[in-house]
Amino acid sequence: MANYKKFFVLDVYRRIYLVREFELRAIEERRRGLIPGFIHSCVGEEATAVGACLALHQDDVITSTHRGHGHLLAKGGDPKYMMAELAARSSGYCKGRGGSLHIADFDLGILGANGIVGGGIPAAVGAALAFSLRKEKRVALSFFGDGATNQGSFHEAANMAGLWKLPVIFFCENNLYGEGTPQSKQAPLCDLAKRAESFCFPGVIVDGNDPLAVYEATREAVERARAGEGPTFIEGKTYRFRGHYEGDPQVYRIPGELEEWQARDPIPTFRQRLIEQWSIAEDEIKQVEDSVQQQLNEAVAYASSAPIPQEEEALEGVYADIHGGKVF
Amino acid sequence: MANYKKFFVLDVYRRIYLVREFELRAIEERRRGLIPGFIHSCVGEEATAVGACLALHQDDVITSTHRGHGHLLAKGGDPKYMMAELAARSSGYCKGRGGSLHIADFDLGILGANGIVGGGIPAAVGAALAFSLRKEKRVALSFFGDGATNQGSFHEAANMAGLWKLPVIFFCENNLYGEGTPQSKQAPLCDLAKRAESFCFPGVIVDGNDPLAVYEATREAVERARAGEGPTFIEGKTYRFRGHYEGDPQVYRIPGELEEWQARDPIPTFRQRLIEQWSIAEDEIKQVEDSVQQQLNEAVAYASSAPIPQEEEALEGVYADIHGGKVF
Amino acid sequence: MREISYSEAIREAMCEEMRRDASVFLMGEDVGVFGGVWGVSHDMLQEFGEERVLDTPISEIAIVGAGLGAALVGMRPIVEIMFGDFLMCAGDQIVNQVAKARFMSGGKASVPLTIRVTSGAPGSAAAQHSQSPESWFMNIPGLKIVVPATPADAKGLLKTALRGEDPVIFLEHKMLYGEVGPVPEDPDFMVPFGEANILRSGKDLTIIAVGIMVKKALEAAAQLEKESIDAEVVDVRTLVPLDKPTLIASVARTGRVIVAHEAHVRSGPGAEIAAMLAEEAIEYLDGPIVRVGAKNVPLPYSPVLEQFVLPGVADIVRAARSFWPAHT
Amino acid sequence: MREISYSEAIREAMCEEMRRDASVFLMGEDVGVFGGVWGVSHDMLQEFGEERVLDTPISEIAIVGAGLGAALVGMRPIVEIMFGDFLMCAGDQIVNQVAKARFMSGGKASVPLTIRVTSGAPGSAAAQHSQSPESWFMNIPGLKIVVPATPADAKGLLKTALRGEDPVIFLEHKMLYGEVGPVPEDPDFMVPFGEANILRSGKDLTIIAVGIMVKKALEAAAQLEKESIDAEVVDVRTLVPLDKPTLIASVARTGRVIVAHEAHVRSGPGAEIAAMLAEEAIEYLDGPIVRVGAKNVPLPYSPVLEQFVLPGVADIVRAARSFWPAHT
Ligand SMILES: Cc1ncc(C[n+]2csc(CCOP(=O)(O)OP(=O)(O)O)c2C)c(N)n1
Ligand SMILES: Cc1ncc(C[n+]2csc(CCOP(=O)(O)OP(=O)(O)O)c2C)c(N)n1
Ligand SMILES: [Mg+2]
Ligand SMILES: [Mg+2]
Repeated sequence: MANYKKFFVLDVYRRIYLVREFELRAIEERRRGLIPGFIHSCVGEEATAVGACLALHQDDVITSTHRGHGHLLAKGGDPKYMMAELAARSSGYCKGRGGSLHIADFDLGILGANGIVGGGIPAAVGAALAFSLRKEKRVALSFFGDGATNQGSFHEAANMAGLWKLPVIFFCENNLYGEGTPQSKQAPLCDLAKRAESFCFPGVIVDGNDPLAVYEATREAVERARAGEGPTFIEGKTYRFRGHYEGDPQVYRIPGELEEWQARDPIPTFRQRLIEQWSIAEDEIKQVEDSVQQQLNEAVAYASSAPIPQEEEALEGVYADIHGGKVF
Repeated sequence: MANYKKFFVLDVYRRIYLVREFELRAIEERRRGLIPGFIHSCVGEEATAVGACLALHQDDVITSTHRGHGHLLAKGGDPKYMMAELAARSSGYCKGRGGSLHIADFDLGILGANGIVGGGIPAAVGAALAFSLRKEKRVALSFFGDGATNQGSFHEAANMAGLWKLPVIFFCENNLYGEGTPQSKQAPLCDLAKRAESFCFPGVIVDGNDPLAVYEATREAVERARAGEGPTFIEGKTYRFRGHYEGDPQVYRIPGELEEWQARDPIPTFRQRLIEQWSIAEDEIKQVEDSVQQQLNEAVAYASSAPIPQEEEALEGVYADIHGGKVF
Repeated sequence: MREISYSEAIREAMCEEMRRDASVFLMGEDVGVFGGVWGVSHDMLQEFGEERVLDTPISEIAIVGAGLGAALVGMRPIVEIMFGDFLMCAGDQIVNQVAKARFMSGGKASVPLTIRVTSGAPGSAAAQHSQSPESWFMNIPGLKIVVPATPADAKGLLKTALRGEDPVIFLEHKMLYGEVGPVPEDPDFMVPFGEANILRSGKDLTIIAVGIMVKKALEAAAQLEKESIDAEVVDVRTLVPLDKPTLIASVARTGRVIVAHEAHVRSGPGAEIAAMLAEEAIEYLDGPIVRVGAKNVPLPYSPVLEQFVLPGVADIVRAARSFWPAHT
Repeated sequence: MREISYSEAIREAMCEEMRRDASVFLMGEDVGVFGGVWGVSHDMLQEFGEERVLDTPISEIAIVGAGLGAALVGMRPIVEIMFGDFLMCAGDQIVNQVAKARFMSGGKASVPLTIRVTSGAPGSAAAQHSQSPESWFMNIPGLKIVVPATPADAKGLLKTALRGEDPVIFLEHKMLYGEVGPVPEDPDFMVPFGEANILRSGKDLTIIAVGIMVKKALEAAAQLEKESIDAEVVDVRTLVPLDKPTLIASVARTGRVIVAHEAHVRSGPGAEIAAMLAEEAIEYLDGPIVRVGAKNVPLPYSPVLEQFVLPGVADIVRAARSFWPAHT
């Protein structure tokens, strides 16, 4: 692991730091009124998003979840257009129609966040099927939570992928909760990677708070996928530091649990490693952090001044072809 | 195994023979025009139905499938009312409204056959939940095919059952095909019992053509369930001798496969064992067979002369309470 | 009479029935520890314990299907589906299992299952968390569909559902939870299904309103009064059964009708109401049947777009004025 | 013009488009080796191979979801759902994913996905294999819903679906598969969406018919002719988009209207058509808008009951006569 080049690990840090700070900024801007909708932040879970997407190419695709900001940023999403979308502006990723739950960018291979738990998994399998049919060496990766592994959609999609040995990666972010219900009260096992055995592909458990461990596991899975060896299930063990959504009273938390996990906060932990393992100077890190802050300032400024949609825009984009208006 | 009493094994034979002959008679009566609808016969699969239901009490419940005649007969269904239902008569189990796919009898614990693959599995879990909440020592058993294990309903129901350790048995009749598609082209594994591991309960494989082996496996599962130890998945390996439905051209069969399985036909095989293992006289067996034939003659006679529903009966039984006709 | 909120009224109905009848229990995602994401079942876990207030996995198929199975063996389950949008995850269970069990079994199955579900747009929740599934299951015989608009109706209709023998889809509008109004304390207070409620008498125009639009219709009527348009406001209360006589009689008196609901106009509940009137009350009509509902586009995230898509008081007022061209 | 069956017409459209466009492929249960349980895709596996005619597991969620994912990365999948009744197994994918992908992404997602599905009662198939899901998704913006009634329309409308950019639910009535009629051989023959077809001009009455009821409406019109009632028969061809101008113009000419479909009357497609006419064409109406459809009870197994529940030629004739009380 010490093999990683300095510029690489610094870039990894930049990415997880960006995700963290984006979330904090979005939460702040929601409080200030710029952002009208719900936010399900991924604070504490930056390493899974970043580590996994690092192993992908731009023309690989992902499907994401309600807790998707990290995935989207990690896959190359521009904070400007993301913030503008959260602010419901016309120049946001979805022109203000989708919001946090539905950000997509097909050029970046982001097939969409999703408001339905488990809802995006079958589409990832379908994209992988297309790649396989067209003999392209692309892969699809689907992010989902521990809770989503109890949905029928996960099971059906995983079975199809295992059967056809499709180039798809099932990335489960096991953050120990589905909304207010602990994972242990949602399924009779805590190592969800085991579920891959039902579909005859490998299930791998990884420290979801370590971006490099996640990266390595995903890289292996991507290699297998590109080599035609089929899917992999990766379970990243992690933890959500904030509420399920902003405003969640969090009555359900086990006392002490949050503090335990905060001691393993991926951002300061990895920052410390930069210094200790790669001998990166505090200054250099600061520079990266400043540039991220700068980027986020710009994103917020962009979003704040971006145009608000006009009413009639609501009628656009339901269909490609509206048959002379007959479909409304 | 040789421990079984003669009267018991003779009764087992009577049951599997009844299922076989019921099916053949139904097929015949369909050809002759008494039966209007589709028949998905379980010829070749009698031992799973009979062996499993032998391990149940009358107040235990089952959910069944499109291939359900054997399950229903084994759980105590009366051939008369079944034949009358197939003949769409008012005195059939469902007053002619349900037909083969929907036979139910709540007094016998038959919660219903089902036209939806995997559709009945969650209800079995719900019944088991009710038993568990009420602290009753009853169990629920859900029959389904290999194909149904690829449905989301199976996965969600099995997870809930494993999580709550409910007294339910998942009985998979793996007959190697789902309609015209081999099981091997529907899932990447052939031992479906393995799927129980995803839900932390035992998965057991059993010779589905041996009613005693099935009985023993189910009895153990029932004991576990009654003892509060949770679900069991039982996979009975078996084979369907006839088409998916009567009329199926069966283009999909692998040459020689049918013959191989016919050599292990549960009816003559078990009959031979009666003679060899339990020294039962040919005569005694004949007597049993004759009484079954007699019973089926009566069933067909009953069905043939049973009243045909009156048109207006179609409006009954949609709701318990029709609010002065307002719900139609 | 003491006043409580719509949310408290629903909770009260559940609690009273659970105290009264041991077979009633509540199950759903986060209904226990969390108290329901909308807070409706707060503290019910404390009173009734884990055996009667069950937090489930995120498994809508299993939740509804288990409710069905429990109902079939004598329980009276209340299952909560967190958002109406997620009903479709359990579509098969609702449409093919729950709705049809009684009929298919020849009237023998009883399915006293209440599916409580939130509906409507809570504001910038976007396309997968804002739908009004009022009409999605109206085409399916066997279900009853209830749309309470006031705290008293919420309590009284829920009690009717819980004491009835048929499956009910009980739609709770998210933006009504906070509405406060008088609610009888009589533990046997019930509002029968199939009885529309004339909340305001008027002679010029009938506004037939569904759910949250009842409130908006009353506001519209108050505005119209100033323009000397005397509007009658009728709350349908239940869509199935629909109180045709009351609706027809109102239209007979006024000769003009607007049907208002938050669901999309196309094939919303207003389609059925309008079609029924066009069939049975056309002789009374002095003008078109005007539908007011959400535009036929998915619910957008942006507040501007969302307000444009959703129907409001102004839309009703505008529709009403259109009957008297001089006003417009 | 050469005559072929409805079934062959569908097959021809698929084959021609698959030859023309490498991105078109077919996937579904038993569509390959079996050739589709209704035989529609017979021998397509032989011509196009396993990579373009895919037998899937029995996993409706995965089938539709994979179709969506493949479409999002540039394919034009045709997915077959064996019975319309099973659409609800994939309800979430259809309603929340497929229908909304374009809108939620700000118009960027293209979902050229055709969901072919059989509808209607084939005779004694009972409640879970006989439904007409024509209106189930009409309330959902983003989908197009197509109901071909003739072999030529089956081919031409399917081609429009396959060359379009929007998701289409393509409903094939099982009892029309054998219907033979003239079908153009021109490989670019397409029937546009949103254009109703006046199959018979008449001056006394308009019969707006959906799917198989077109045939029955023509039969009814022939009978009515003998009674000097001159009926116009209009085939809607697509329910979404709906050709309002043609329907309104017809009603303007005749002043009387019957809407006929096989779906249940309550909230069937006729509800929307009638409501639209009651809103936009009421001034032309000389009588009630009469709906002819299946009674509001699940489809029964018994032929007697089923015939009673289903709408037929006689029901249309009777409805027509009711406009002229002297006739009845
Ligand atoms: C089908 C469905 N059911 C329920 C919900 C409500 N819901 C939103 S997020 C969530 C919890 C998801 O848990 P998990 O998959 O572990 O993801 P996490 O929130 O922990 O990242 C729930 C229940 C939903 N969006 N979709
Ligand atoms: C949800 C659903 N999809 C498809 C079908 C059509 N269908 C009926 S039986 C069947 C095959 C079922 O296979 P399996 O579960 O192995 O049972 P078997 O017929 O072999 O007993 C299929 C695909 C259905 N009835 N329900
Ligand atoms: Mg989680
Ligand atoms: Mg099978």
